[in-house]
Amino acid sequence: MIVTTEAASEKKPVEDQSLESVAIRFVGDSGDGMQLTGGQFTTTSALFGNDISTFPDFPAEIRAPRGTTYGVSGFQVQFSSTDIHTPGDIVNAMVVMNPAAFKTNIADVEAGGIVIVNEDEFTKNNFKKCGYPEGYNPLEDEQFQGDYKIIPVPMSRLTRESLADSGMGTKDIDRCRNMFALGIVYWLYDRSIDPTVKFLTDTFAKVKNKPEVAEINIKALKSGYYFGETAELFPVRYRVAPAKLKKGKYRKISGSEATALGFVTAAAKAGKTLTYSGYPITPASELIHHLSRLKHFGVRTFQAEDEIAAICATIAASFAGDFAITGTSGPGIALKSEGIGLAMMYELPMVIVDVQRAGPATGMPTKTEQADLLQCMFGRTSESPVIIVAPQSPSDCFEMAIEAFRLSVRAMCPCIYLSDGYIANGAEPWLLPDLDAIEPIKIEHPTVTNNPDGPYLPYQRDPETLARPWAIPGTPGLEHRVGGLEKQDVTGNVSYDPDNHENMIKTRALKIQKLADIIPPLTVLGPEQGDVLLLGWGGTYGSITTAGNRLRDMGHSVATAHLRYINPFPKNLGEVLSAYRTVIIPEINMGQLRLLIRDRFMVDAIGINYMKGKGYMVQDLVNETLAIMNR
Amino acid sequence: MIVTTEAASEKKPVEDQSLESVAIRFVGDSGDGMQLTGGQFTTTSALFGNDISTFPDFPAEIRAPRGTTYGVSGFQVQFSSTDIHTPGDIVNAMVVMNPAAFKTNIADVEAGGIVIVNEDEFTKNNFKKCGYPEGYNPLEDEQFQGDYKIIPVPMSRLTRESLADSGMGTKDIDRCRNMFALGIVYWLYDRSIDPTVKFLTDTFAKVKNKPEVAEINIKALKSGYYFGETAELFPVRYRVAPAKLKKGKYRKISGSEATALGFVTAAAKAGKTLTYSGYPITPASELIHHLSRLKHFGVRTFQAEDEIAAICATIAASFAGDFAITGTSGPGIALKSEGIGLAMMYELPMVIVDVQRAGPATGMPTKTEQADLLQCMFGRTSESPVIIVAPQSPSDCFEMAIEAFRLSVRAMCPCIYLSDGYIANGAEPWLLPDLDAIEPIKIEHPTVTNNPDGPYLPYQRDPETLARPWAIPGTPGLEHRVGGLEKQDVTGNVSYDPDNHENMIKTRALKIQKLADIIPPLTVLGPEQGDVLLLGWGGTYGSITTAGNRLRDMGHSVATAHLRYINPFPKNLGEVLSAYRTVIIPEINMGQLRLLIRDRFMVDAIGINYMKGKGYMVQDLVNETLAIMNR
Amino acid sequence: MPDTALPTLKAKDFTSDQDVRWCPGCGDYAVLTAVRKVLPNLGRRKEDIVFVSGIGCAARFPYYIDTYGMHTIHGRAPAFATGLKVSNPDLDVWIVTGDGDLLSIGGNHTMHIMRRNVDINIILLNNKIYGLTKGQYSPTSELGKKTKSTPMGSIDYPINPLSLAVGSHCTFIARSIDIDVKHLNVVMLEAAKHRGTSFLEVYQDCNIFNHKAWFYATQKETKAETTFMLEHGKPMIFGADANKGLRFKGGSLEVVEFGEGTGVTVDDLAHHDETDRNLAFTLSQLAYPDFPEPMGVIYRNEKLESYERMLHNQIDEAIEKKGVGDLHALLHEGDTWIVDDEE
Amino acid sequence: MPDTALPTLKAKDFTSDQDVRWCPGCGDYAVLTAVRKVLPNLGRRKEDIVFVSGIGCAARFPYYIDTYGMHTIHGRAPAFATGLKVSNPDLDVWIVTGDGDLLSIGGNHTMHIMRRNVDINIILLNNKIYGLTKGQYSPTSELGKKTKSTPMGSIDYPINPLSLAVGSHCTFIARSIDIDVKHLNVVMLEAAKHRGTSFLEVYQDCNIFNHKAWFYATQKETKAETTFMLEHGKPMIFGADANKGLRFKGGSLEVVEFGEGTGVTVDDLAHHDETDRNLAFTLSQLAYPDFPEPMGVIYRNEKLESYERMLHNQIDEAIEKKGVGDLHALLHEGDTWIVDDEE
Ligand SMILES: Cc1ncc(C[n+]2csc(CCOP(=O)(O)OP(=O)(O)O)c2C)c(N)n1
Ligand SMILES: Cc1ncc(C[n+]2csc(CCOP(=O)(O)OP(=O)(O)O)c2C)c(N)n1
Ligand code: SF4
Ligand code: SF4
Ligand SMILES: [Mg+2]
Ligand SMILES: [Mg+2]
Repeated sequence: MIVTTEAASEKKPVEDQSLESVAIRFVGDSGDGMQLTGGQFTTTSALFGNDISTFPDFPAEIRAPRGTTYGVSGFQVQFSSTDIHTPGDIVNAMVVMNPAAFKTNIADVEAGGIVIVNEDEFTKNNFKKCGYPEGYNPLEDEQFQGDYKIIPVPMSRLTRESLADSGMGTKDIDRCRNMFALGIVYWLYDRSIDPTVKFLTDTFAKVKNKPEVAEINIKALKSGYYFGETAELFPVRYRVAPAKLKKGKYRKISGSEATALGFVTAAAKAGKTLTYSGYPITPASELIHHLSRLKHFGVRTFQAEDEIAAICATIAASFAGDFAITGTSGPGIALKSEGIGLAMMYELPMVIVDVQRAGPATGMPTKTEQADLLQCMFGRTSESPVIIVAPQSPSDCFEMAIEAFRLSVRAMCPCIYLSDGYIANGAEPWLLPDLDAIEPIKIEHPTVTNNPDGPYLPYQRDPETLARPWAIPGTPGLEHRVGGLEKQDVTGNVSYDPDNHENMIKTRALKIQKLADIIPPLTVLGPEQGDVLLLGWGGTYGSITTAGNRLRDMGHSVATAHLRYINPFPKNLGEVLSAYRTVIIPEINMGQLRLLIRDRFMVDAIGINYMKGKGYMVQDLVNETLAIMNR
Repeated sequence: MIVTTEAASEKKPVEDQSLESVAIRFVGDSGDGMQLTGGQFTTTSALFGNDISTFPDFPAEIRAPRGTTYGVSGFQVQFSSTDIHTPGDIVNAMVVMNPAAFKTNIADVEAGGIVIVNEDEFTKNNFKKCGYPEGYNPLEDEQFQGDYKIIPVPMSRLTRESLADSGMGTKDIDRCRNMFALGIVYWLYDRSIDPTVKFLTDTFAKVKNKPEVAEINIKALKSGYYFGETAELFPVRYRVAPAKLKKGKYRKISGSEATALGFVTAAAKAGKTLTYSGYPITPASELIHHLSRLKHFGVRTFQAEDEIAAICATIAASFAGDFAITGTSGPGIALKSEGIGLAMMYELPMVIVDVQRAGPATGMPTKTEQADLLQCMFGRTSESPVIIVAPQSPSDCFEMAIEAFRLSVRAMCPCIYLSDGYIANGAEPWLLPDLDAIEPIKIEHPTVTNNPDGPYLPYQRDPETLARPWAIPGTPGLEHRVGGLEKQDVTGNVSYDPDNHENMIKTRALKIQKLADIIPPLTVLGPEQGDVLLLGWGGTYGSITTAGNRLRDMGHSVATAHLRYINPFPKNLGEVLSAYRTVIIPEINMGQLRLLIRDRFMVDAIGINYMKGKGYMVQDLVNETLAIMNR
Repeated sequence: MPDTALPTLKAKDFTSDQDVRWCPGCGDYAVLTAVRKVLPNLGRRKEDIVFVSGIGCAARFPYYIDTYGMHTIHGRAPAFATGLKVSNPDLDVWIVTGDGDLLSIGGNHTMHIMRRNVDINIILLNNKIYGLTKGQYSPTSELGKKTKSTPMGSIDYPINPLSLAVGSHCTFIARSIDIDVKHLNVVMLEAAKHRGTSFLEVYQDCNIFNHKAWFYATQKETKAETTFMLEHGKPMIFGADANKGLRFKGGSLEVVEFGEGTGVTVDDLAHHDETDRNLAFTLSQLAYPDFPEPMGVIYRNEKLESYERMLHNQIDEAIEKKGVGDLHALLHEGDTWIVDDEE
Repeated sequence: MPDTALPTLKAKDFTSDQDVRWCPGCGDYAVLTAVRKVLPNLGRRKEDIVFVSGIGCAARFPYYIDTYGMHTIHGRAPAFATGLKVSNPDLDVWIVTGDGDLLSIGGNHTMHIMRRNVDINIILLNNKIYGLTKGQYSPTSELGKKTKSTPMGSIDYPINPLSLAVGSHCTFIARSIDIDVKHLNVVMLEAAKHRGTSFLEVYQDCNIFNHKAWFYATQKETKAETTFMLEHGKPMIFGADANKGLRFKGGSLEVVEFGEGTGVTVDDLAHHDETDRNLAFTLSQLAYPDFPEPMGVIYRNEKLESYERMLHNQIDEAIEKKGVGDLHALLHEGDTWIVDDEE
């Protein structure tokens, strides 16, 4: 069905319809401001009280030539009146700014879904740029007309017209088209435009000191909104009621932001200073961007010459007594391997953030994946275990960032914080924590020697945790040397003694296993025993949880559980696994957690493994699980 | 018992005694030339027809201050009239050049074993240097006198006396003490001194043009031999008959040499040129030392600025059409991870040698270990499988080096050649292969395009092997670009297509699995089914095989098998595993092969895991196996 | 040495079938055009040319040139280029990549390829920013640069790429500007002809994240005052009226006016000597706003043999001395013994 | 600024309990002695000093000094040192390591720490060989060096560490010799006092694998002809009879005889100016056998703020502007909304 402006002007009465949730996607050229548009829609919906979940999808190119398919940028948000965990499998409504975006995204829209199109960009020239055959106009394709509610709007023209007397140049005016589109969507879903008006005023008028830019954007936004109202393109208007979230104060937060806040909080809870060393890499760079703005929290950021320098500086900062962090993505982890191995030998605390992206090699840098788990477990010479934690959602990043430091400090061992592009870039509502309720992190730097009769003993361990003391430069009497050669336990001297070597190898592993005593047990959603356990980790939390709900709704005995602690595993993991006839492990890799589980627990776990540079569709997970159950 | 020269001069008649095999160890200061001495004894024994197996044990220090325990250098050789696989668990005879060497090595000598000591070095000053308490002389310790046949010989004095009129300086003369000691041992085991005389002449007189040095060394050697004969220190003289080895021509070979020869042979068999790029690191440097001497074989060696440059140059050399190799040890593999991942994406053939050493981090660089297996399997971002082979003994290096290239070229995928310090430095007799019997390695560089109507298709695969074609610069019409971004199958263009990504991930893994079709099945020594399978890989071959023999001799149903192909595994591995009630995997790591086996075959394999920087004692393996069997 | 057997190639013969994906207005386009124009003039066959890059916007370069190409990993292009030449010295190898790639993560390989004098050409597209990762400062960014990772301004003193190249004993060093197409072509041709490592820094505009970084040197109104053209043996003159020049003062250079009424003549000015490494260093240090910045060939040393030639010479020499290696003899070398049936 | 509250320390206070494990006769011993002697003169507390090294014989250094110490990984000492200073600018940080470590695998970090002007001291123990891995050539080995990995001689033109340091804009550059204990002490003290990166190259003899590499510069008979001592503001004179000197010729230096009968006076000679970077480059290029090699302080620039100070200044400034960060406010920043009971 193609809804034309003409058709709309027949003035059918506009109905209201309530929906539980809606997934909407904004797509256009990289220069079209789709990320900002989607972000605004998300904030507004969050402020309205919906539960939200987002998925931005950038191209690898910064700003590829306009109109090409590889220059398409997208932003999807699901907003809901119930608890949701994913940005939605299928798009209910899509805003399309040009043919390239149409071409690359249309297949994801549900049958009968709304597609609002900037028809002014659907020109011959643009069809050619994105590779449509000559003479073909997708808007005229009957197949599409049958499948979707396509609503062409001459957005470019209308925006220009509405801003004609602003006195601004065409280039600036054309940049407001996204706000015009957003206005339409706000009207369609009955949202207030106020938060965006405030945002535009704050950003352009206050921070960038360009009030005229704020003005035309606001005007375009309003024009779009009024256009929606007056043009009556839509026979219905949709309402999505606020969600019944847990009581409290909320904000929208992305994984990157939550991680930064978590680290700052961890440092505050320990009375420590943060030092972040990193080298830019997508999608981890956001972390240094956030932290470098927190200098008034004493946070030091060091943009190193490469990833190797960054891990080395991090180790040194830890030796000097800071809460030290380095962050990167897969290729950077590879470069840091040697350094991480040394950090483990030094037995110093620090956090190494890996925001996974689709590999291997350079791979698809702007896409997500979960395939660095085994690299993080084993990617170092010899036996070099480190702690590994993995946040499961954007807001969970806050807690796991704190946990990373808590564990690292307790065991005096580096901790890898294994996030991914999906979590880091995604956003959801975050129930603001009560800072006072967060346990302090206890740090004790020794100030007097543990060996009055001789040199200080840097490897004399705490009998409970097996951690060595963290004596820092500046402390008189505790001068000592650390090094990567095998060291004698207790004294820390270089040692080639065979038995000591074996003992040290075992001790370094045991320290980590002992952390299982203080990490929370794995919790299960659904039946405590039964047919199937869907076990996951990391960014697939949303889809697995939703799939579990759906399967239980269908009457199946399916539980879900999500591992946020990977090395060590929660103590009760073996027990949990043994309570189900079948264990299924969905991962965006070829079966990496599955390998660890099979080895450790001799459980014949089955994998659901997708590697498409993006998260699971809930429905695919449901179908695959059913297929396994019916084998 | 302490045998003094006086005692000997009582002229008891010298008996002859036949032994099946003897393990002898030469120990002294790094400056004492023990490696050369041991090497000479080995060559002589090999030429005599014994089976041999050696284990050199260097200190990490180049030449630590004389007389310190950390400056002790050792060389152990077992020579035998039967087929042997290890340098021996227990030392039957030891030559000791100073107190530090005595202190660090005496415990390894069998009860009643012969200990020939250079008593001139057993001075107060030297006792202090190696940390013996004041006033203590180990040669006077009754405990030791009871445990061993200690034979003090004033080697320094006798050497000086015998060379007094050589006209050479004391420093040069003192350097001949090791030859004096060797002479004694030659007499004791009834070996000819001729091979060593020839060696000394060749090395010093011919190559280094110092005939006077050759002369004094030869004289010292003879003096030692005659001293053995005339002083009659020993009531018996031992004979070890030649071994019944397979018919053919033999030479003694170390793992490093065999690897170099294997690579040169592989290149010759393929009509290719070798390019080796590496950065020095113990114990891998030997490889560049050997290969850089083979320039007349067209071999190019490039000492790069670091390991990263070396892997990158190797990839480029492969792109340019060479048989390209890089070699390193664990820390270097860590640095090469990113490059290996790229090589895998490029789908180019090359061999990456990892001569494992004891880690983690810098660890104990001169000691051996098998703990890089998982690093080699998984130490790269995302899913980046590569081929892995592992030689099992010094002479096996030759064949596996050829196999590495054969597989790499067939699948167009990098191959890691996983050796270790024990294999690389160890030596054994090598039955010289019939060069004509070695299968040629077929290489086809395309010369005409596979797509006459458009650009060349660098990723159009061979349907059988899934390998892509290896088109090289210089070939007109096949110009193409390789890169680390995900590529479209067939065209090789950059692609962000989700399905293509998954397909490429799977194809790259499948290519490797398909090699299982052409690799030999795993062979088993011992019963084809039964109680226990001892499964190993790499440098533990000798001890596991010997332990298996011993256990079967004791009447147990124990088989052994050794994996030389690790990715992919031999096709029949699952079948072999299932034929035994218990699978035991001894490894010099914490259970790395075991993890792969448990995951893949759901076999509850049990590990015997030592991490002492050295190989297994056969007897320990036997005992541990029995303990597991009796559980 | 144009080879008459060579087909006559045109810029479009070096144009691959891939769409160019840089941002509109990016300075990389101009350099791409220049390279495509220079390549046909080298007397080389297409199939003997390899373009190598690391990672970054600039590093996409190889995809757009229809020769052999390697888009490698971040910072390592020089190591790949070295491998290519070790393996096949007859290839014509080009590195085209960005300031972050070549000088931040890749600085060591850059320094080593230069000091080894591997016979390749490096084109540095210096936009003083990290383009591909969306706008962090780079090692050539000026002190105080405000970027996403340095909201209060960067605190790293920038690298001077030319000084570093001189310090690394690079044997050909030059500089040009993206939009000065003619100069770029000329200098690039000189770089290409050099036997040994050539290094060409190109001031390149990143239209998105560092627009106008080079405006002082590229704008008609200012460039005569802020830059000057080097010519071997010629005096160093600049200024809109060509009345200013550089004169030696000890080992350094100073700005002077010359000509009528100044008491300074052209002959008093420093004359460029491409073969003088000390002068090259001094020139590399001249920086806006205190000095005009030199453009063109700063240093050239044609006397040193390239790394790969020496490597292959050793192989030839070894073969000459020992004969072509005999594999059977090699295997049977040293002490051998025979085990025969009876035993 | 000697702090009167400081205990008076002696060389032996800086001697750790570890046995020194270098080969007998190794040049590293002399440098160790010098360092132990210099440290008590810096007015620093033992516990505020950190020695950092990479891997190699030289890199064992930290074990032998009784301060805090880090024996790290091959080539990365400068990155560790930077991390220490970022974290705690009050530490006195020393890097002591070898030519392979600092210039082969570690060249990039070396260059970056120098250009950032991190306030640390680098002592390069240059023995022109890889000691610990048993004698392969290093990046400072002379062309044609025969070693285990280069049986026909090396084919890499060596790096000139001083030129590279100048090209990297290091702010203090000096050179000395292991066995010239007095000179070594003096120069080391100057290096230690410098605020910013100081780089001291020490000619060090590897007794085992490259013995006598520096004989020309260390032997009584030759050293007056092959080396000369730099002094700020003083003419450059050398020779057993102190009758030779260096004179400017364009931007370069030439050897001349001076004094009676030569027509050249002391005043004609080039005078050393530590603050002239161009001169520093020219000096760094002087090499045996064509020139005597300069010893002492080649370059010194005390005007630039160090990296870590600027970093901490920004933090102070941020706090001044925004007040000490309030965590609660940070968390509650931006748009928030409240979900209350009823819903
Ligand atoms: C190992 C690694 N680290 C970091 C990155 C991320 N990265 C890609 S390009 C780049 C820098 C780009 O800057 P530059 O080299 O100046 O090129 P430009 O984009 O400005 O042309 C970085 C940091 C990467 N791809 N790989
Ligand atoms: C990653 C890595 N690569 C290689 C090595 C081996 N290695 C140790 S020290 C060294 C070079 C030593 O030379 P130099 O730095 O000159 O120090 P020296 O021993 O001469 O004092 C090398 C290559 C290593 N330890 N780690
Ligand atoms: S981001 Fe800058 S450098 Fe990169 S393509 Fe765009 S304009 Fe060019
Ligand atoms: S090998 Fe050379 S540098 Fe190393 S300790 Fe021995 S003499 Fe010194
Ligand atoms: Mg750049
Ligand atoms: Mg050295």
